[in-house]
Amino acid sequence: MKILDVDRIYADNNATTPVDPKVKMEMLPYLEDRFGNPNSLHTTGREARKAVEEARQKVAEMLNCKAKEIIFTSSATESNNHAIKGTAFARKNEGKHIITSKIEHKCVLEACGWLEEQGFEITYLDVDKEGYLSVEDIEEELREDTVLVSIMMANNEVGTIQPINKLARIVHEKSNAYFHTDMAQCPGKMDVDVENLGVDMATINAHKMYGPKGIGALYKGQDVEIDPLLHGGGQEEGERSGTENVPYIVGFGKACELAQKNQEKDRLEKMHQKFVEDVCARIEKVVINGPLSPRLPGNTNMSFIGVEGEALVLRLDNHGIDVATGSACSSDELKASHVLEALDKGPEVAHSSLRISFGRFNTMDDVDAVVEALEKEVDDLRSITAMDEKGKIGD
Amino acid sequence: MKILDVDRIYADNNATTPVDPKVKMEMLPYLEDRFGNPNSLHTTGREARKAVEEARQKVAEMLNCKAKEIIFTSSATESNNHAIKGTAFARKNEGKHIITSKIEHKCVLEACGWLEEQGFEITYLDVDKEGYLSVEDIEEELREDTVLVSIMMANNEVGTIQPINKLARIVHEKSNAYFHTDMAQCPGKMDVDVENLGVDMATINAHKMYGPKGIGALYKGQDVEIDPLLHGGGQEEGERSGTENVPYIVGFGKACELAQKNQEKDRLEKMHQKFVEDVCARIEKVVINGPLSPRLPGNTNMSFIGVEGEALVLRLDNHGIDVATGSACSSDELKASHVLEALDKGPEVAHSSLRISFGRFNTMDDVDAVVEALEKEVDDLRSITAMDEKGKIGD
Amino acid sequence: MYTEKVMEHFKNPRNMGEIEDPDVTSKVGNPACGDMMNIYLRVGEKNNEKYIEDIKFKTFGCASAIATSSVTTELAMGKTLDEAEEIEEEDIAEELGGLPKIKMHCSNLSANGLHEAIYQYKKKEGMEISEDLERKHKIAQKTLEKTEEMRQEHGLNED
Amino acid sequence: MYTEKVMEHFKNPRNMGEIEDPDVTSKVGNPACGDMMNIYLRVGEKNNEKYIEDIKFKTFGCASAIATSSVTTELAMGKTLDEAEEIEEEDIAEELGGLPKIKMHCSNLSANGLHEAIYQYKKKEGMEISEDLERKHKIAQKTLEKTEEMRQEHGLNED
Ligand SMILES: Cc1ncc(COP(=O)(O)O)c(C=O)c1O
Ligand SMILES: Cc1ncc(COP(=O)(O)O)c(C=O)c1O
Repeated sequence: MKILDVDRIYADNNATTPVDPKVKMEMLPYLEDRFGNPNSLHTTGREARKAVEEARQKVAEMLNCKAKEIIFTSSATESNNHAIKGTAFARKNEGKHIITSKIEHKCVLEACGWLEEQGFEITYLDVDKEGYLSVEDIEEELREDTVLVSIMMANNEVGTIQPINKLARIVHEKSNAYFHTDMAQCPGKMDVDVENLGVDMATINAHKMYGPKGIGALYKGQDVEIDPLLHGGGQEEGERSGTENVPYIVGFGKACELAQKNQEKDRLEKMHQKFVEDVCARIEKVVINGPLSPRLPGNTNMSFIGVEGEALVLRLDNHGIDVATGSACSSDELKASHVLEALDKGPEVAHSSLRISFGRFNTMDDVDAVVEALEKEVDDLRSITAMDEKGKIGD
Repeated sequence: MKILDVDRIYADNNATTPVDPKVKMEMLPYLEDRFGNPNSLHTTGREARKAVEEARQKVAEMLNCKAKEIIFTSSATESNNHAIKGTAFARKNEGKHIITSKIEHKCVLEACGWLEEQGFEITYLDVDKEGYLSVEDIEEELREDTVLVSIMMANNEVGTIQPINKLARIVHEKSNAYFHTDMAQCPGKMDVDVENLGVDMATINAHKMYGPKGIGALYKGQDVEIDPLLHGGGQEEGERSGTENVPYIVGFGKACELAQKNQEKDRLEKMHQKFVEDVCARIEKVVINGPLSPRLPGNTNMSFIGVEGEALVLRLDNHGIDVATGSACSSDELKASHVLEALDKGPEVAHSSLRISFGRFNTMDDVDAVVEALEKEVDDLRSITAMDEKGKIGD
Repeated sequence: MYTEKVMEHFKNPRNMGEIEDPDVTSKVGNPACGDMMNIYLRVGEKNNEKYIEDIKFKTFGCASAIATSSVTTELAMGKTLDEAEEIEEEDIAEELGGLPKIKMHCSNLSANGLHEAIYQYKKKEGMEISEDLERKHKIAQKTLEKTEEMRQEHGLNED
Repeated sequence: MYTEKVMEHFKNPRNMGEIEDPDVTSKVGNPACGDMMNIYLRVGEKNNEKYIEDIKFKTFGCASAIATSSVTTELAMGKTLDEAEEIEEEDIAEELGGLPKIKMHCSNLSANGLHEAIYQYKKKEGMEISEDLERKHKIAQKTLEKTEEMRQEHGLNED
């Protein structure tokens, strides 16, 4: 992390990433004298337009699509809502059935939940204990009136990677449904070539790839027609209205350029491997959540039986280490994460889970430091836990 | 404009404003080491959360409401879509009728248009030649099943100010409808105290008030219940999901603080007055669009008969002056602006209109320079126009 | 959004203004679309053929309308009437290095104006009028009718 | 989100661990909610009244659960059983300077654990049990039953 002026170890890159200083530098002029509205006719506006279109080109290059197939949005949440609700409303006369999975990000699940209230029908596919869904299940659930299948590429909690290319092909062979994939976690770590993947729509955002928080994009193939989510002045070819966030769009473009150059898969996978090996060598009763490999590069999710996730996060915080709990203990309901629940490993595992996600600015030294701190705190919390190694209470 | 490093005269502040350097300075740390996700438990995340909540407090202070009544969005477009569609879907069992006006921003009109496709019924109120709507019209159109009235506070093209307080009172007296107002153009120039105004919801955004482009807010009274537009992880108390745009939220907070301190009404009104006087003294056949006074401080909209708006914008551009045309000549349809059309002054006036909007960084010297350049270019374009002073063609 | 050539013609339009005592004047366009144009022609004769000795324009319109008017007169200048009749929308746009899609109607308008002037001249002189030119004349008339309607609906000087 | 006092108790929990040979042990909570707690009591007698001579806890739970466990034992230590019976959720939250709303159930759980331990002791010793304590015992039992259900549904060691 020495590239940034912080003395903490940040190992929560799946939640958000630092902004790469190169990205920040690119953005700054647009927060200063290049402040124009790209929709203005005058020079100040035309400069901004140029910057937006150049950035669009860079995003398109990363995804291997046409520039006009990129719609800038405010987040992956918006991109997912747009793809899902936009399809639902545009195709409601063809059918009202949508297929997704139980381990999608909340923004997919909640958008679908809202559509259910509006009279749409959603199938939520099960996954196995490692988070994989079954190709046969999708085939079985496809119907005449299925208008959309939305399946994420790599899960943000447990790192499971779905065979998107294969799924998209089957969906297209057997139905008229659009295929959308949420690949917010993937750029810079996996193949995000939408032509290779064969998808109709794909979601990404900047703040998982060393860009700023508050800008996302939806890839939408040129023949795909969906309703806008934000109606208005007609920006983004009428697909998404609202004055363009020029500085962030420029930053997003730069982030895509950097992600293309620095494929970090190998480095991140090595960190993950060392981390898992060291933890398992030094700490007992550890359960790995999600597949061992391949998985989302840099992502690790493990349960330290008997140690509640939030407690462990806060203990590590005292060591200056930032990681995440897999359990949504701080959300409104006191439930374990819906993803870990879908993996069906029991609440003891779910509530003991910790997500460690390394990124561009982590080093092998960080891995060592996290293992060190983990060993100490897991030991300590286990000495006061009311749960034995079998997940039973007390004594 | 010398506070910014540009040698142009920017007089298009109703399209977007420069970012105040003080706002930028406040944002920078959050693009650097304070990059945390406010939803994270760890220190890096908690720092970000604190920044977001402090900014929310500042926005609330400007609007004189509770912090929890502020929902951060990505733009005024999103705030308006959220208020309108959110009300429509939340109250669809109570009624499906919405009232708005013909001179609202496109994002209000297009959101309403989409709702019409979904089976809602919209009344678009007429305005008079100065852009005022009639209180009696609203009263007449209110129905049992009216669930929302959305009327903008100050028009962004012709500057007309509606008596929001009075309208809201009548709507509340005579119906159960929510009252929403788009006041994107108003902070720092007009009273935006939502308690005084008596509205249920209000839209603002940062980039019309010297903050960044890509962040907005919706004030929503605590008893007002509407559906979310962006479903997901439950941020903003579940009202608007998506990882918070921390840097921009911080900047928006600062911009609100500055707007409260620097009420610029008087200064901007003086500029407008001098500008209109000088133009009318030096150039013939000028039509003022919108009321003379009071109007949105800093906004001027005038038609130079016989001179098409876009041509004049581009000629002024050569003088290093940024202004806007009132006509939407660059939009997909080759129509005059819907606002000028609603004022019903004829296409010749509509297509000849120019919007000049002064702001925080303009000086009286800028006013002089714009008048000077205008005189020259209006003369020149009139010498080749095919329209005579009566708006007739040729000879 | 505009090519350099468009901006150049917009800044320094060629052949602008009126011809005193022209042989013929055409009027096309309508204010609802925001574009109106007059074309003034002086016709000469060379080798037994009528040709455009002088051409000028006046335009109310956007940058693109002014630039297309300018380049249209440039293209037409010196051509025989029959040659000038064949100058089409695409030729004008091409000459300018292209136009934004929504501005293509501007080059159409100036082609219209030119054809209408030629039509008026041929009619006045009792020359033969091709079917194609007749069709073009009808289009030009249509744009004008709309103008009259508009004027009646609103009336400019009310305000 | 947490007060300093919560964080302090979380970092340095008081009275944690087990009492060797306790007079009584209570178990409350269920893993579905992510919180489980054991309370260990040693009961003494002073001025003819039973009082809490020693109290320890073990907790599986979030920072808030650990902090409330810690402060509950601190509040109970040295009190007579009847006094300790009256320690309620609100007292615990107050002692910690407040808890986030969604974490209030954690202080409820540790009050539960304390009351259940007192119930068990009183029952074992044949002491009189108030209606209120009986009610609290029922609640504590409920949380445990859920745990058993959960375990049967899943089974931890499959994976
Ligand atoms: C897979 C996935 N989809 C969607 C999102 C939502 O991103 P945002 O909160 O930026 O809208 C995230 C990040 O939280 C994610 O990991
Ligand atoms: C009155 C009004 N409402 C809404 C908007 C939309 O703002 P944005 O494009 O930032 O969403 C604008 C600005 O264009 C406006 O002036």
